[in-house]
Amino acid sequence: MLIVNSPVVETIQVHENIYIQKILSPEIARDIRPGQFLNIRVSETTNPLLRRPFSICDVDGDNIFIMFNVMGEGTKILACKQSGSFVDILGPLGNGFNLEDDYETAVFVAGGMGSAPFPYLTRKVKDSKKIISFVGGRSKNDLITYSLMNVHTSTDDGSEGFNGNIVQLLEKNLDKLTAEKIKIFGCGPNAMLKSLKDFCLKYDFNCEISTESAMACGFGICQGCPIESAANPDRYLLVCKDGPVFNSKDVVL
Amino acid sequence: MLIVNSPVVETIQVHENIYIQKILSPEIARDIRPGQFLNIRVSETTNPLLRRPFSICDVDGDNIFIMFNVMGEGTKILACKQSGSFVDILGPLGNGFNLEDDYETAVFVAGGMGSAPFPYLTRKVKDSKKIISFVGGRSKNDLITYSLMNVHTSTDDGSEGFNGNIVQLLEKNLDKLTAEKIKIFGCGPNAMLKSLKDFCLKYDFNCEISTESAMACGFGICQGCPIESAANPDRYLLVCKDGPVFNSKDVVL
Amino acid sequence: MSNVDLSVSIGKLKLRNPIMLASGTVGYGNEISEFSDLNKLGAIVTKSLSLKPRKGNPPQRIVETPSGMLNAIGLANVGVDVFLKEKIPFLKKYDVPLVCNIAASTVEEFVECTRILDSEETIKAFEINVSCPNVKDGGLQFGNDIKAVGLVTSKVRAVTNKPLIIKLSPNVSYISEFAQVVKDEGGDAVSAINTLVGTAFNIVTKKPKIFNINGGLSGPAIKPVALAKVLEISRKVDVPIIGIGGIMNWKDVIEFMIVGASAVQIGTLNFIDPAAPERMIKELEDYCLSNGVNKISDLTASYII
Amino acid sequence: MSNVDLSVSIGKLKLRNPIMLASGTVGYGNEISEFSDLNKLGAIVTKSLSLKPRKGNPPQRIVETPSGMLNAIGLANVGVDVFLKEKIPFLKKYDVPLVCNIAASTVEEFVECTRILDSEETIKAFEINVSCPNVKDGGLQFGNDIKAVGLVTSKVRAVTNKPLIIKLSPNVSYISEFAQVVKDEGGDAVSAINTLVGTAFNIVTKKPKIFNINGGLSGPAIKPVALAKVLEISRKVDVPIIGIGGIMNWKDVIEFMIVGASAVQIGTLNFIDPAAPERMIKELEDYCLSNGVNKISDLTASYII
Ligand SMILES: Cc1cc2nc3c(=O)[nH]c(=O)nc-3n(C[C@H](O)[C@H](O)[C@H](O)COP(=O)(O)OP(=O)(O)OC[C@H]3O[C@@H](n4cnc5c(N)ncnc54)[C@H](O)[C@@H]3O)c2cc1C
Ligand SMILES: Cc1cc2nc3c(=O)[nH]c(=O)nc-3n(C[C@H](O)[C@H](O)[C@H](O)COP(=O)(O)OP(=O)(O)OC[C@H]3O[C@@H](n4cnc5c(N)ncnc54)[C@H](O)[C@@H]3O)c2cc1C
Ligand SMILES: Cc1cc2nc3c(=O)[nH]c(=O)nc-3n(C[C@H](O)[C@H](O)[C@H](O)COP(=O)(O)O)c2cc1C
Ligand SMILES: Cc1cc2nc3c(=O)[nH]c(=O)nc-3n(C[C@H](O)[C@H](O)[C@H](O)COP(=O)(O)O)c2cc1C
Ligand code: FES
Ligand code: FES
Repeated sequence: MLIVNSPVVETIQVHENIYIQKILSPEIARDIRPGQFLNIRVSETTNPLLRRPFSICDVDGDNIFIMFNVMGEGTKILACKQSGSFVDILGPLGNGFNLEDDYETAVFVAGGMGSAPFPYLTRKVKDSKKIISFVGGRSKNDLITYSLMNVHTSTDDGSEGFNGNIVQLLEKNLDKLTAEKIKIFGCGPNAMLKSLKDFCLKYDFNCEISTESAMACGFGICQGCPIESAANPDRYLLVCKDGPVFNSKDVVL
Repeated sequence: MLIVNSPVVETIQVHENIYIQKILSPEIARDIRPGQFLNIRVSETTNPLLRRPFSICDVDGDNIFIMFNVMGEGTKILACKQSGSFVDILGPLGNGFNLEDDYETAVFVAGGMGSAPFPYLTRKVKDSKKIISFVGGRSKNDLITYSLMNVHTSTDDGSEGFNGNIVQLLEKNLDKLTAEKIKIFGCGPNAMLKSLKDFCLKYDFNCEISTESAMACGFGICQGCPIESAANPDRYLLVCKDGPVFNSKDVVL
Repeated sequence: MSNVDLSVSIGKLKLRNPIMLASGTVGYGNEISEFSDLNKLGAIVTKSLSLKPRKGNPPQRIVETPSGMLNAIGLANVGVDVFLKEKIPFLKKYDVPLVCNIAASTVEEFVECTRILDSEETIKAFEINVSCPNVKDGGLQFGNDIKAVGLVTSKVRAVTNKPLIIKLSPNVSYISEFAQVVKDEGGDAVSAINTLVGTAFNIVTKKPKIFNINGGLSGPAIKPVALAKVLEISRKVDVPIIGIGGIMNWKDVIEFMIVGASAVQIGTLNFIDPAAPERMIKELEDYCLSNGVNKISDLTASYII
Repeated sequence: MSNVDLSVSIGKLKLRNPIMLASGTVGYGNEISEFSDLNKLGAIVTKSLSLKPRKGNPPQRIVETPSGMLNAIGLANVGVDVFLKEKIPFLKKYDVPLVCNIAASTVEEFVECTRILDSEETIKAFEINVSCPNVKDGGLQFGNDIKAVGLVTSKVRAVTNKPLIIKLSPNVSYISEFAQVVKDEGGDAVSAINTLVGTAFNIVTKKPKIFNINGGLSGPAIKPVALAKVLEISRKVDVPIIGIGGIMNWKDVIEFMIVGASAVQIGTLNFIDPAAPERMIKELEDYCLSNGVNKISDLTASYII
């Protein structure tokens, strides 16, 4: 874990409300793994007060990338940071995806901004595994397929791809998934992760999910990010430290 | 009084810590008079929360100018606003200098950032009156003589001009001041204004001073900016509304 | 014309919408009328008035704090007589309900002020400020003393039939106990909250930044506290509540109504954006339209816990 | 080597400097040791410990507010036994005074926890949390009930000779009355303040943003209130005070000391910049050097009013 003040290289608007920010941060670039995240302070003033967590989206040499949606004050300020501005980064945080398991095909399942961690994961596994990406969104404009391979899409309103949710689309493609040894990686809203978990239980897939929570610190000292543990109902796990990536069997959503 | 969101044309650093900002604001430019001020909101967030008051420094066509010292969070944010950024302006505020009196020579007495209102005042009176400017500061680097005419300087440490304070320098130049009908205009820290007031009482000069106070609203609704009235000890005057310019006889400093 | 009903009732007091301007943040209406059409507002509450004019505290009276400000104005005001003579004529020109806020150091003075003002028909209600933290000779003790609050309420109640609102201090253990007393003694409504007691010191001079030492903290910094106080009252006492504290936009208004406010007052925001209250009324209407809210008063205490 | 004396005393407790890390904002020290050299710090205060492990509140536990945050962690902690077995070994490796913060729902439980922990020599003092606003089965009543605070103080005092600090609630009318009781019943010092009660609601769902409904407000938003509470105690009661609330930099530390604090605790800032506390110690030293302050403890209650 480091705290570094790193210069923004560029901020690119990729969708109406979505930005990709390239940041020069050799120290973070060297250490970070797919599925980990960064906690970024966007302003020196006390408003916003807390850091904002973002998944590592990609790494290229000394540069790191984050991809984000403008939600409120914090992401608005971040989106305005142009080349030469600095961002104060705390990271790498969390545990990241486990890339060591035994499988032939990596199946990425992303809902909305849940696409964020997959470009980096793609970069890391594409040489040794097959990749299929399933990307869902409410509507056409919510589909984020940046840097993904072999993409299947679904939209709730049918404006692009399969008309329905992303887990329904998975179920429809079940034959593709049972053909070989696969591992599923999911990221998106908790409701989506819950149905993905149920789907994986039903068909006995190995599945890792990247979960979300409100956070204050991001590194385990505030206890602000509990998630129910499947193994031990008497204690919560912490999304920031025990996660954000969990085997879907290990948490209750 | 207006509230306008106006674009910054340019922000120029004129001294180590001092900036002049040119803002395109035809509505303000049209109405504002020397000695009046603006209350500027530098950020949409709640920190800083309140507007920051600045004297009108100059007006040129549709452009207005403010000159400021970076003191804290607010002026720091303002100094970073480059061409294309916007500032939210409330003004014109206060009463301004009285330019109608009968005098031949205008004597400007400025301490530190107290120079701010004089470029505009110079522009307005230079065609009809003689001008002498007395500018004081702690040290060489605090002397702000931008756009002033016929300048005499003093520094507390003697690093430039007369070695002493600005009122001592005035006293030294008394012969120049008694030669003709003059009016003194003062702006600077309250301690300086107090000794200027005493000086003017002693030699019976007509003198207007631009005073300062902490302010919340700037237009008379918060009662946050009291100044003792010479005429009525039972009520305070308000710097923002009854001032910031007062005849030096009317207030107790 | 829209068919959203923005009107609200605070006991007997009917307002065309829930947006009131808070005492001490709107003077007597003149200045703010340059930015807002007063006739559009729910109500205006005057600066606290006392029996005699008050000079108020020497400077410095205000200091900014993170997302807030401290003030210690010291109840500077023209006094009831000058108010009636010089300020009422301006306010008479408008069709906006005028609420007179009264401050005093003794029960008798509260009663006397109310009596003098009661006959002025421009005044539509009274708000009794038992909670100003900035005067040394009274103020705070009242606000923190439940018996005194009860006594002031009953005594003032006896001299006016107009809606009687008591403005409560947040600087107490359980604000709902005070609201209960107000209700029991015949008050029509409570305003919550006045400012929190706070201070700030200059680390160079080691002196307080404001002359009065302590000041009242207002602004968005206190909003979470204000919401909790309104909710506490709403859950425990059946009395109309005017929600106050840190409101910066229409969303904050809705939030206060959800936790129990029948109307709200805008304070510190008037200093930053005096055009905001009028704009908010339009925004509230838009919100209601797009969310199927026919009567905004349905939002009051609509929390789901 | 500089010749500034940064050491301070809080009653019997001697610290090498006034910078303590506040309960609940530093876990049990492990994580923060990656950012700060614990051995440089004045002291570390543990997360509140209870007799049995506590799961804490379901999510959502935190929400940001203007210049502040609300938390309702619900005293999630491992319990005293696991603490002694699993957390103490790590802390033993450091030479930083360890203050054990204790939370409980009954007087007996406070006493029992203290008794169990008292024999562990790594623990240099106790801080009794009578003021957590986030648990439904106790917490708040204690903090707002002056008799209960007195009783807890005297009963815990009876079972330990270590420095005994009582952490006071700010959600009361007069905090100095509580400080007086602590002193009278044998407490060595008071910590002020714990968080202010606050809430926030989601205007779409009309539900509270945090599960517990109310949370505790911390961060720079509350600094003016915390300073006023410390000053109130300092002026009325002769008891050492640990100042807490919204400290963001060394200047805030000086401000708290001027109004009466012997030492301070850093809370919310640890989440934002866990390297800040260590840095501040250096900055305090620089301040003292350039301002001719030989002993930083001379600043305590140096206010000029
Ligand atoms: C481990 C982790 C990784 C994340 N990775 C990314 C990422 O790669 N890209 C990205 O765009 N976002 C990501 N997020 C979410 C991101 O942190 C929030 O969108 C951001 O903090 C919002 O900040 P804001 O100041 O703009 O909005 P705020 O003003 O804080 O909030 C604005 C609105 O967004 C909602 N909101 C706030 N936080 C979240 C959240 N965590 N999830 C959903 N809604 C929220 C609020 O309730 C509010 O309605 C991640 C969150 C976590 C915990
Ligand atoms: C009518 C009027 C006209 C003014 N005109 C100018 C001008 O033309 N140019 C200019 O540079 N400044 C001017 N000022 C002062 C200016 O408003 C303050 O410097 C500014 O508000 C500081 O804001 P900040 O956020 O940077 O500093 P803050 O963080 O608010 O304060 C930083 C430091 O500055 C001190 N400070 C704050 N306000 C003042 C003040 N009013 N006077 C002295 N010290 C203060 C604070 O005590 C603190 O120590 C004027 C003030 C008034 C009332
Ligand atoms: C400068 C100032 C002066 C105030 N004067 C009064 C007053 O005279 N009487 C009163 O009852 N409340 C007074 N208040 C309190 C406000 O009416 C309001 O309760 C408080 O500011 C909280 O609301 P806000 O956060 O929206 O400002 C004053 C507040 C401020 C900031
Ligand atoms: C997330 C969080 C958890 C806290 N947990 C505890 C606790 O367990 N026991 C306690 O006495 N105080 C607890 N506190 C209160 C802090 O110790 C401190 O009193 C308060 O946050 C004010 O200081 P600050 O503004 O610097 O954060 C907690 C505060 C926060 C923000
Ligand atoms: S965010 Fe602080 S413990 Fe997880
Ligand atoms: S600054 Fe508000 S009345 Fe003068």
